[in-house]
Order: sequence, then C-alpha cells, then structure tokens
Amino acid sequence: MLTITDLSVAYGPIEVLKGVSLEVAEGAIVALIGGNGAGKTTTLNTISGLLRPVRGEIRFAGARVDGTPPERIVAAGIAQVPEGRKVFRNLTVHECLLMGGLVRRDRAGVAADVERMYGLFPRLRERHRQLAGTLSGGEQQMLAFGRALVARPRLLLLDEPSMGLAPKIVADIARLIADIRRDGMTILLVEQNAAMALALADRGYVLEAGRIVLEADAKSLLEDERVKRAYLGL
Amino acid sequence: MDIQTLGQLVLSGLTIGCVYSLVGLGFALTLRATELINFAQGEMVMLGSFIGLTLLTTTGLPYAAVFVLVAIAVGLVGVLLERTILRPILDRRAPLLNLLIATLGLSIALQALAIIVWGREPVAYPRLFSDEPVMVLGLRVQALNLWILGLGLGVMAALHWFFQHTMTGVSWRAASLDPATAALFGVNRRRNVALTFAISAAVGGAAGVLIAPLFFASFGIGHSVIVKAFAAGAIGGFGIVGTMLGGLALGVIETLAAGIVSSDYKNVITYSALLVILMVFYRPTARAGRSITEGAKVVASDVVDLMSGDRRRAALLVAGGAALWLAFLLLADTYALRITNMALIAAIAVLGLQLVVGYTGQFSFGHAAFYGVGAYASTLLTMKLGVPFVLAVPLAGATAALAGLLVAPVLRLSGHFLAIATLAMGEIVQLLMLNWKWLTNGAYGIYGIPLPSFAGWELESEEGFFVLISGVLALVYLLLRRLTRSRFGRSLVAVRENELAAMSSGIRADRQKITAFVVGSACAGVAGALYAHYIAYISPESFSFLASVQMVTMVVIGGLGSLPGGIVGALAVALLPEMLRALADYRLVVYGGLLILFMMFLPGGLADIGRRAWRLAARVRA
Amino acid sequence: MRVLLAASAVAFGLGASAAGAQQVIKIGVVGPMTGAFAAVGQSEITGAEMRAKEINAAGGKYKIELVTEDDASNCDQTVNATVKLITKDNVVAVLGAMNSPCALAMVPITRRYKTPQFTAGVGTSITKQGSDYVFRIAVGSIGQTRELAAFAIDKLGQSKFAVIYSDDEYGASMANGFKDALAARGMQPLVFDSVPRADQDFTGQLTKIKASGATALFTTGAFTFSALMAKQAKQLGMSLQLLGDTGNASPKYIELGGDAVEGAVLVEPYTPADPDPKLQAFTAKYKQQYGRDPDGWVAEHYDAVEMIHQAVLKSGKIDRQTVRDFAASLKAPGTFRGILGDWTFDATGDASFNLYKVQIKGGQKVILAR
Amino acid sequence: MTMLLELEGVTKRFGGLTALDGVALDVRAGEVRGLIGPNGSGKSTLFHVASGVHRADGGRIVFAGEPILGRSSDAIARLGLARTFQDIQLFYDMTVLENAMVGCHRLSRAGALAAMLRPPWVAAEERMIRERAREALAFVGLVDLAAERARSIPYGHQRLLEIARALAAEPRLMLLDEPAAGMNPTETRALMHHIARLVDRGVTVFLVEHNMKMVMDICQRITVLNYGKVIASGTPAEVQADAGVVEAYLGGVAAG
Repeated sequence: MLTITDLSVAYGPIEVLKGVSLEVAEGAIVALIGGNGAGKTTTLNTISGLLRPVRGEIRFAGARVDGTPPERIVAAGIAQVPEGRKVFRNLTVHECLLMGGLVRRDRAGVAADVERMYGLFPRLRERHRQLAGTLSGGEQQMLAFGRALVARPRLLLLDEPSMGLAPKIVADIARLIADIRRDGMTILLVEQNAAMALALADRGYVLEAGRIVLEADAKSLLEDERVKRAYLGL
Repeated sequence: MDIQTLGQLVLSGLTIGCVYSLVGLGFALTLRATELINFAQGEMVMLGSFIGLTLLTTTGLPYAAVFVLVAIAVGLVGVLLERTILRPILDRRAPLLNLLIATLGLSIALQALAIIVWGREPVAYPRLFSDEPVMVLGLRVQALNLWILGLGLGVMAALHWFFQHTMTGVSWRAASLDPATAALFGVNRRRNVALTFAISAAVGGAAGVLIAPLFFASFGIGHSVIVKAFAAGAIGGFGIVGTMLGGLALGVIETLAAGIVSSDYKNVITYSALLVILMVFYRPTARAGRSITEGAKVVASDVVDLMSGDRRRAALLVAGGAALWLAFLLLADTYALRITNMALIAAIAVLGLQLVVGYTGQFSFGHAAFYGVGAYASTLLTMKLGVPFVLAVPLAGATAALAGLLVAPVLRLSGHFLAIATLAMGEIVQLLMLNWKWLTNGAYGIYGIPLPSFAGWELESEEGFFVLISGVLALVYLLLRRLTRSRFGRSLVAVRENELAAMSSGIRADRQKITAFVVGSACAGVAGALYAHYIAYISPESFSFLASVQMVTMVVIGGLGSLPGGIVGALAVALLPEMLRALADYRLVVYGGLLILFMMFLPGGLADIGRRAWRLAARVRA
Repeated sequence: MRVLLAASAVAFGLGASAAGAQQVIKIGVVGPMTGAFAAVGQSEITGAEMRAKEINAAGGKYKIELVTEDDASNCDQTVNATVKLITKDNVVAVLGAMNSPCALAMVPITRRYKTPQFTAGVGTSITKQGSDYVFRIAVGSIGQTRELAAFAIDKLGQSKFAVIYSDDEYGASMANGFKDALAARGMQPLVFDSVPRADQDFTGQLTKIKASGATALFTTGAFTFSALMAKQAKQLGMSLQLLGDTGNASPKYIELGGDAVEGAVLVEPYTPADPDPKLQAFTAKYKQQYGRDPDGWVAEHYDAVEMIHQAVLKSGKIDRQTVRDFAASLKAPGTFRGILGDWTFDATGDASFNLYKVQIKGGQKVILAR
Repeated sequence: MTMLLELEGVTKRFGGLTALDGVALDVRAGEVRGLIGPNGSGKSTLFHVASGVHRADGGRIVFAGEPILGRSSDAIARLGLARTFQDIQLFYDMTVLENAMVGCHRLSRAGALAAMLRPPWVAAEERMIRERAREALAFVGLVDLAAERARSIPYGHQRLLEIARALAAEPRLMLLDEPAAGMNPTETRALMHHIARLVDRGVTVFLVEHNMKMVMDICQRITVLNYGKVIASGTPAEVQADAGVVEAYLGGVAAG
C-alpha cells in the first residue's frame, strides 16, 4: 500500500535520511525501530507531506505522493498520530476530534465518527468540553488516536505511541492498536519500545543514523542478537 | 464624583475601548497566525474611514449597510496586501524584524497615497443620527455612541462565534497553537494566513468606519489608535477574548484617568498600567516564540568579517575610507554636509541599537527616549550648570546609561511583549519630558543651546561639525567593535543564538543583556547630546515613538548584527527622504515602497551586499 | 547623492534662463505638506502661491519662483530643508515654518546665513532669541490671547473659564498666554488642562469642566482638536461659550465642527466676513482657485510674498539683507499695506495688526468687533 | 570516594503531570554513571532540574558540597557542571571554534569595560580562551572544522561539538543527554572512547542513553527511572537482572 524508495531528507545542509526504502503491505502493521535521532519521525513527517524529500519517491496506493501538501495527503487517506500526542492544548476535546475530520466533506459522517470515538473512548465523552491540555497523558494519547481516526484513514502512522506512558496504559495502547488493525487498518508504527512494537508488528525495519540497517519479519527481529543488545536491553 | 458622571465616563470609555479592541484584534490575529506585528493595521482603519465616507456621501446607503460593505472592502484590501507584499517576504522565512519594517513601509506608503487621493485635510462625516441624546439608565447617550457600541460589540460577538463554533474558526485556533500538527490534519497554512489578514483588515476597516463619525476621516486617523490598540492586545495576552476585554478596559482606564486624575498624566497612567500588567503577568511566557532576529543573516563571527584575516586588505580599507572622508569634507557643499551630519549623529545612536537588537536579539522600540535623555542632559548641564561641552557629552552618555539601567527590568520580557514594553517605556519618558516643566521647560522645549566650544573656541561651521561628529562616530565604532569581538561580545551573540545553551555555559544571560542595553543607551545619549548642540533647539516632540521606529529601520536596512551596516543603514534611511525631495507628494509613497522592496529582495540588509562584494573581490584577487 | 543634487541644480538653472529678461526672486517655503499638520501647510503654500502667480501674471520686472520643501512637522527636516533652501537654492527669504518648534529650530540657521525668515508660528520664544532675521507675520500668542481674554470678559461677560490645550509648544504658549491675561485681570481659569496631541476622546476632560461650573471654554491646538472638543461637549449636553484663537480660524473648523461650534467666538487676522470690496475680491479669487475660503494663514503668506516683492522693487536689488532691512523698516503704518492691513514689526520682529473678533452664526462668521 | 552530585526526594511537576517523584540518586566523583528508562520517564527532566534549567518543586540537590536547588543554570554551570542536550543546543551561526570558546566563559572574566579598553591582560586571556577551545576541539577530533559554521557540520559532529564546548569549561561533572543519539555504530564507538578519556582527565560523567550496549559497557553504575521514580540502581549486571526493569522496558507486553 505504501512504498518508499531511496528516500533522502535534509534539514539545511544536514542529511537526516540517507536513502531509506521500505514497504507497508495493505492490512499489515510495520514497525520502524531505532534510537533517538535515527530519523524515524523525519520519515513519518515526510510521508505526511510536512517535509519535502531531496531524493527518492513515496507511493501510496500506486500514486506518487512525495512533495504533495499535507492536506492532500490526509485527504488521500494517510493520518498521523504524532510524537508526544500534540493535541491542541487550548481546544476542547470535542474540537480536537472535529479537527480530525477537517478535510472530509461529509459533516454528518464526521459527526457520526466523533460519536464512534466517544463509544471507543468513554473517557473522552466524559471530558468532551474540557480543554485538551488538561487531560492526562493517557487520555491525550486516546484523543490523538481518536483525532486521527476521525479522518477515516486507510493508513495510520503512529509515532511513539508508548512514549511517557505508564506500563498499564502502554498495554492499553497496544491492545488498541491490535484492535484497530483487526478492523482492517494498515499501520506504520514508529517505536523506541522495540519489544512492544515488534510484538505487534508483522514486519520490522531498524533505522540507524538515517539508514535502514536491518529488515525482517518481526518475529525474527525479536530474536536478532543485535536488536536484543541495542534496543531490548537484554 | 457623582454616579451619573462616573457612568458617563465609563460609557464613553467603553465606546473608545470598542475601537481599541477591534484594532487590537487585528494585531492579535496576525500576531498569532504569523508572529508578525502589522504596522499597517492603522492604515486599514484609515481606509475604512475614507471608504465609509465615500460610500455614505455617494450612495446614500444606511450606516449599517455601509459598515458591512466597508468591512468587506477593507478585508479584500488586506488579502491583496498579503498576497502581493507580505506573502513573498513570509515565504523567504525572513526574520520577523524584516516583516515588521515591510509593514512599516506599507503604512507610510498607504498614508501618502491617501493624501494624494483624499487630500491632506480631515473631512467630517455627514450627520448620521439625530443629535438629541437618548436616555439610557439615566445617562445621556448619543444615538451615534449607541451605534458604535452596538456595532463594535456585535462584530466582536460575531468573531467570537466564528472562532468558537465554525470549523474554519476552530482550525484557525488549532493552527495558531501548533501549525505543524494542524497541517497534518489539513489546515493549509497559506490559506489560513490569508484568512487572518482578511479578518484583521476587515475589523480594522470596521473600526475606521466606527470612529470616523466621532473623530473625522483623515489620513492619520489610524495612527492615533494603533499604539493603544496594540497595548489592548498585550493586556489581553493577544488572545481573542482577552484583546476584546483588554481594549474595553484600556478605554475605561484612560477616560477615568483623564476625568478623575489629570489629563497631563493620563497617558503616563495608561502606559504605566500597561507596563505593570506586562511585568506581572507575562514573565512566564518570556522564552516562548520565535526570536525576532531569527533567520537573519547576522554577523556572528569574525570569519565573515571584512576587516580580519588580511592586514593589508584592512589597511587598504581604512585608507580608502579616510580618503573618501577627506574628499567629502573638502568637496561637499553646505547642504550635503548638513544632512550628512544629521545622518551621522543618528548613526551613533544606531550603533548602540545595533548592539541591543542585532547582537543581543532584544527588541527596542524606545531607543529615541535615551537619545532624548542625552540631549536634555547635555543641554541642562551646559546651560544650567555651566558644564563645558567636552564634559557634558560623556556625562550625557552616562545619564542615558543610567536611564537604561533603570528600565532594564523590562528586558526580562521577550519578543512582542518586550516590544510593547519598550514602546510604553519610550512614551513614558517622552511624557515626563513634557510634564517635568521645571526641568525641561515642557512642551516649549529649550532653545539657544550653546554651540560646542573647546577652551573658548566655538565650533560653528558645518565642516567643523562634520569633523567632530565623524570623530565621535569613529570612536564609538571602535569601542563597539572591540566590545563585540571579545568574550563579552561572544556571550551576547551566544545569548541571542541560544539562551539555554548560553546559560548552561555559565553566561549570566540577564546581566549580559542589561549591560548591552546600558551601553546601547549610552551611545544614544552621546548622539542625543551632539544633536542638541548641533540643532540648538530641543523639544519632547523630537524623541517620539516614530524616531525610535526610524532607528530600528536603520538597523534592519543596514543589516542586523553588523556595525558598519548600522552606519550605512543610518546614512541610507536618513538621506533617502532628502534625495527624494524632488518627488513632492509622491516622496513618501516611493520611500515606503522602497522599504518594502528592500525587505523583499535584500533581507540581509546593506551589510549583506557589502559582504558578498567583498568575498567576490577576494576571490578575484586570489 | 551628489549626482542628484547636481541634476536638480541644472534643472533650476534652465528654469531661470527660460524666464528671459525677467529677474527671478526665489522664495523658499518650508512647512508641513505631509503628516499631522499637512492641512495647515496647505494654507501656507496656497497663500504664497496665489500672490506669486499674480505677480508673475502681471509680467513686471520680477518673477517670483517659490521653492517649496516639506518638513512633515519634523524639526530635523525643517532645519535640513532650510539649509537646502538657503545654501543650494539661494533663496532671498524663507517662509515658515508653520509649527512653532520647527520655526524655533530654524532661527539659528536663518540668523547664521543672514536670511530673513517670515514665520506664522505663534510660539512666544520664536522672536525672543535675539535674531535680527526672524519676523513673525502673525500676531503672537500673547497678543492674541490678551485680546481674546479681554473681549470675553468685557463684551461677552464671561468670568468662569476652562482652558484645554494640546500638549505642544503652540498649545502651551496660547494657554499660558490666556492664563496670564486672566491673571492680569485678577482671574484664574477653573480648569487648566492639557491633552496629548494624538488623543481624540476628551470625555474625561469635559467631565471635569462640567464639574467645575465653567461657562466658557478656550481650546487651543490644531483646529481639528478644537472642533472635536466642541462636538464632544455638545454630545455631552454641555452648553459653553467656546473661545478660539487664530489656530481655529480655518474654514475647516466650521466645516468639521458643524453646529457644535455655533456661537463660538474667535479672533482672526483675516476674515472672509469683512465686507471690504478689496477683501471680498481676494476671498472670491482664492475660493475660485482653491475651492474654499481663505484663512489667516493664507492671507499672511500672501502678504509676505508681496512684502518681499516690494522690498526688491524699492531697492532694485535681489538681496537678503535688503529684504530684511525693508521688513525691519516697517515701524509705522503706511509703508506697506497688504490684505491684512498696514504691516509693522516691533523691535523683536513681531507683527501687530488688529484682530477681528468674529462669531460663528448659522455656519458663517459674523464680525463682532475689530 | 566523595559524592559530587546528590539528589534527595527531588520532585518536579508540570501542571498535573508528576515528571519526577521523590528521586534520590548520587554520583560519585570519578565514575561514569548511567541513567536509563523509557522515553518520557523523566530522565531529561532530571538533568534539567540538576542543571538548573528547571526548578524542582521539592527535595534537595547538592553539587560539590553546595545546595543548588533554586539556583539558575548559569550559576550552577559556574560551579563546574557542564552539560549537553538531547536535542542539540548549539550557537548555530557561530563557528565551531567560537562555540568552544563560549564554553570557556566560566574560566575567564573580561567584561564589557575591559573589552572596550583592552588592557594587556585581556589580550592574554583571549589567547588563553582560544587555546583551550582548540584543545577541546582537538580532544573530540573537530579541530579541522574550527572555522566552519556550527550549522553546516554533520549531526554526529554537532554532538561532539556540544561535548567539546562542555569540556572547554573544564567541568567537574559533565551531564551527557543521549550523546549517541543519531550516531552510526562507528561514531558511537569513537564517542565511547572519548568518554573514557574524559574520565581519565578527571571529569565525572553522568549520562542518559538509550543505546544499551554503550551504557552497559562504559557505566560503573546505572540508575533506572520509570514514570518519574527510581526503580533500580546498581551495576550493569544487577540492573539487567532486575525483574522490575525488564517489566518497565518491555512496557508490560510479553516479548516472547
């Protein structure tokens, strides 16, 4: 569904991605793991159209999307749950969810989907008039998921969904990702929590200093000695 | 005071406050969407007042209809200006200061155009409503005031509804909080900016058509409200509801101050209240936001400097400069010397501002205040105490430095809050010059200031002044050059570049900023002293906000963070209007237009051209 | 820059030679053509220009050439422009500036270059600097306010005064002059307050006046300010005897103030209400050319141009000192008579002529006394 | 062995979120100390609190025998605590050399007046600053890039430059926040070598790192932070064997 070929991205003179290629098959969860600064977020932001690549191409459902403005990307069916949640702190929970459906034409459909999110996350319904900035970390992550899902994406980009969350909540998030996938969503998951990511994923890529250094199905990556030493702390 | 009168004052304060709120909203919206202070906001008010007048007199439409049409028309003008002028500059990721100067150019050009189209003289609106007062809650109220209050509050309510309850409004708020994440969900940044300018211009125009029946339509109408309107925004933290309430509060405060205390001190009270509010409430947000000089091609290190590296080249440059100086001294006529002298005096003050703005990255809209302090100090020292000129000038510098130290606590603020705080500080200083009549002779000013004299020999000729002024300038330049290439200078640049990292390296950021500010003030003081003895007459009017703005323009045109750039910028900005004299009415249109073009195509300032030329020359020779 | 200056010099040279046998009297005019006081500058230029055109049309021995410079009410620019007019354009005299502080700032320059300066600035200090080259072509603030105060007390029967002035050199000169004139009669203003020049809302000050029980209000500053004061006083339901100095003597004051200034009493050096046929002809001609009634400033600059013309005619020399000496010689009535009447200057260079006391009735000025 | 840095019951809240919850920790002079934990567990907050960037809401922090809680970051830096940042914080428009020269700030004293008058000692001091800065650059192998703008050097080098700048201050304690982030394995190895040499020079190192191999290899003791609390402290072997640590790192998801 998503094919990235030889992608290079630079901030000014400094190249952050150096020829990354990866593929996400329809209906799959693909994990992209690596240390801080390896270029994981840069990869997602380039797919989302926030950054323009220097080289390489990105194809989504057959069409080239690199260099396309972000609003077209989200309309084409790629939504992102950004790193650190990035909820709009001074907007209410309800407004944040509505923001997810900004590019959709059917107002009624958006309203129905927001309602669906309230069903999925009852905590959000309780707090729908509260400012998003006042929610707890876990609730903000739910809101970020809900906001992305209201966009009705075909591909969901998740950037470190476990970051800064208590283990119990991380487990909830993992269950949620599994549930979403069961409903037929394709997911590209960026994680530093490699164990969690590889447990959920079908396939995994390891990014180091802007380059893919390993790629294999998730199970075998979990067994890989290098991965174990570098990312699992075992 | 009886309750009746009090009610009257409050009502009147609310009416003018409505206007502050609307214009302030324009500032707040553009500030939040683009981080830009739009000086041309006042000209939207002016356009609103004139377009409204034209519609009323030619079409005979009712006032409410004209009000709506004007808002739409001026909104369209706003979009047009954004598209043609501001967007190209925004797209270049130019530093905010450059954008600010571009809007200043726009403001100057639009005012001058308005003079050409609608004339110099103010025009009264036709009578719109009966003069018979209406009694509301026992107060005599003019129908006009009710209309203004009603329409003003109506617009604010509509805007509030728009931002709270429409998807466009919600997405605007989201984007103003976090543009990158909002883009992820489909907010087109450009469209959002265009929308912002449309709304800002429309409310500005609406404000114009509201105040013009009270105050007449004139090309300068916007000018009188923008400072207060900006203050309204600052009081409200540049939030939407906050600015609305801030404007209303400001209107009431100043009307009560004039009615109850003294109108001499009305604005002192208003600006002091503003300073207190800023200092108390806005310190925590101090480090937020993009720095005003970010993105500027500032000189930070000596590798890109013209003078260092090659001694022979440096000697050549100095010799060339000296030859040019001598040739000018010998060949220039009186008028050329005169305007050059004035420009060089400005250059001395601008070098000080360069240290504050260019090197330290602090915003100052109050530099002319220290220039004024220096002028008054030297004048009073020589005239009242008989201090000789050669002593009075350095003492004037010291007095200005002391004044700089006194107001240094405002430097804890940053970005736009610092801008408005320095503006308020400058206004207060000017008002004190007006009101401390026993010392400054108030509005009359002081005339008959003695010429510079050295042991009985009086300096009178333009040539003599040229030698004196350029000598002081050279000295100030040398001192500042040493200052900026030292441990101290590096620490200033470090604070500007990255305050967090600078402090983690052991640099006392606040103290360095204050020191730079004090040194900068001293330069302004010395310049002011020379000015006083050169022009022989000073009055508070010479040290206004506009003079401060002009100095900032000189710094930006010259190139941020470049001392030679500061001098060249001062010369260019001071001499340009003189050179354009032949254009008569079109002079300021061209001047404003040039400012805009300059910011579009030469964002690095004149220093950048110099640097490029120098590098090119070096390459040719190598 | 030198290229540009040279180019303009060449242009002036060509202009002079094209004039043929006629000799050119160059007169500099400096004043606000842009900025807050541009409207006043308009009166200055048009007054001078109207007389210059008349002289040129008559085709006499001399042709008048006006060199006009804008100072935007900024004293630095005034001084720059004055130096340019004197040293580059080589004018025989300078008219201006209109803003008192700017006129003051010009004085050291005109004295140094021994160039006569004719200014309508009313600030007291302008003629107090001991310069032989400055002439005030208007009645100064002391003279004006003395006449106005006397008239208000004696003829209008007022005794409870409020004074509001714009906080600049002009306003302060007038207000203090008025206060001194009252003090000379043993009176004190009940309210004596200033307003910042950029302000437009005066409810606060007016409330104070209301509370003080004052019955007459003297406002001084730009006519826009006085008109606004009047309007806002009316809106607050206050009925005060409005008093104004020559700063309000512009027709714009009535236009802007509308019925709020009805009944106001002003002093002015020139009034279109004077039935004198010569003056009526002047008014009609000006109105035809510039679309409004002439005011005091128009007449003052009209006369000043003629005064310079006369000086040159009498001596046959286009010379600064000659012009200065001619003006200084006007000690007694009868030597030079212009639209404003007989011109005389005292030792300090202050002009004096009788001021009209006019009242606004039905949107027209009616002469109460002269 | 003396304690160089001691934290006791340090608590830091951001709004409703408790980022540090009663943290106690001590760093001995001369050791390399590691701090690990999941993202968001409070590691960077701890560094910010220790270096004065953030002010702790409660507890006690002692550095080199002086209580430093509530002192500003520049005052703490002048006591001899230097640091680097997770998101590199350089003076990007200055040259590499000048970045290192700013690091020498705490060792020199010329103020504004001295700079303008320039007596002989100022020139001498300036030479000293230049030499020390060059030496610091040489230490991390950046001396060839001295004249480049910090903005234009590669990411890995920018990390090293931050270390050089910290080193130029001749600190007693250096806090390194994820020094290996964004480095390739070769660069990481070189970095480990540099850190070992730092210790040889007598600098105590306290570092946050995600690269487990690196942490386990170079640290004598490691503290594990989770959800703002210290959940384990000890030698690399002890920490790796701790069940709680494995649980926290794996986020409660069975890793097969």
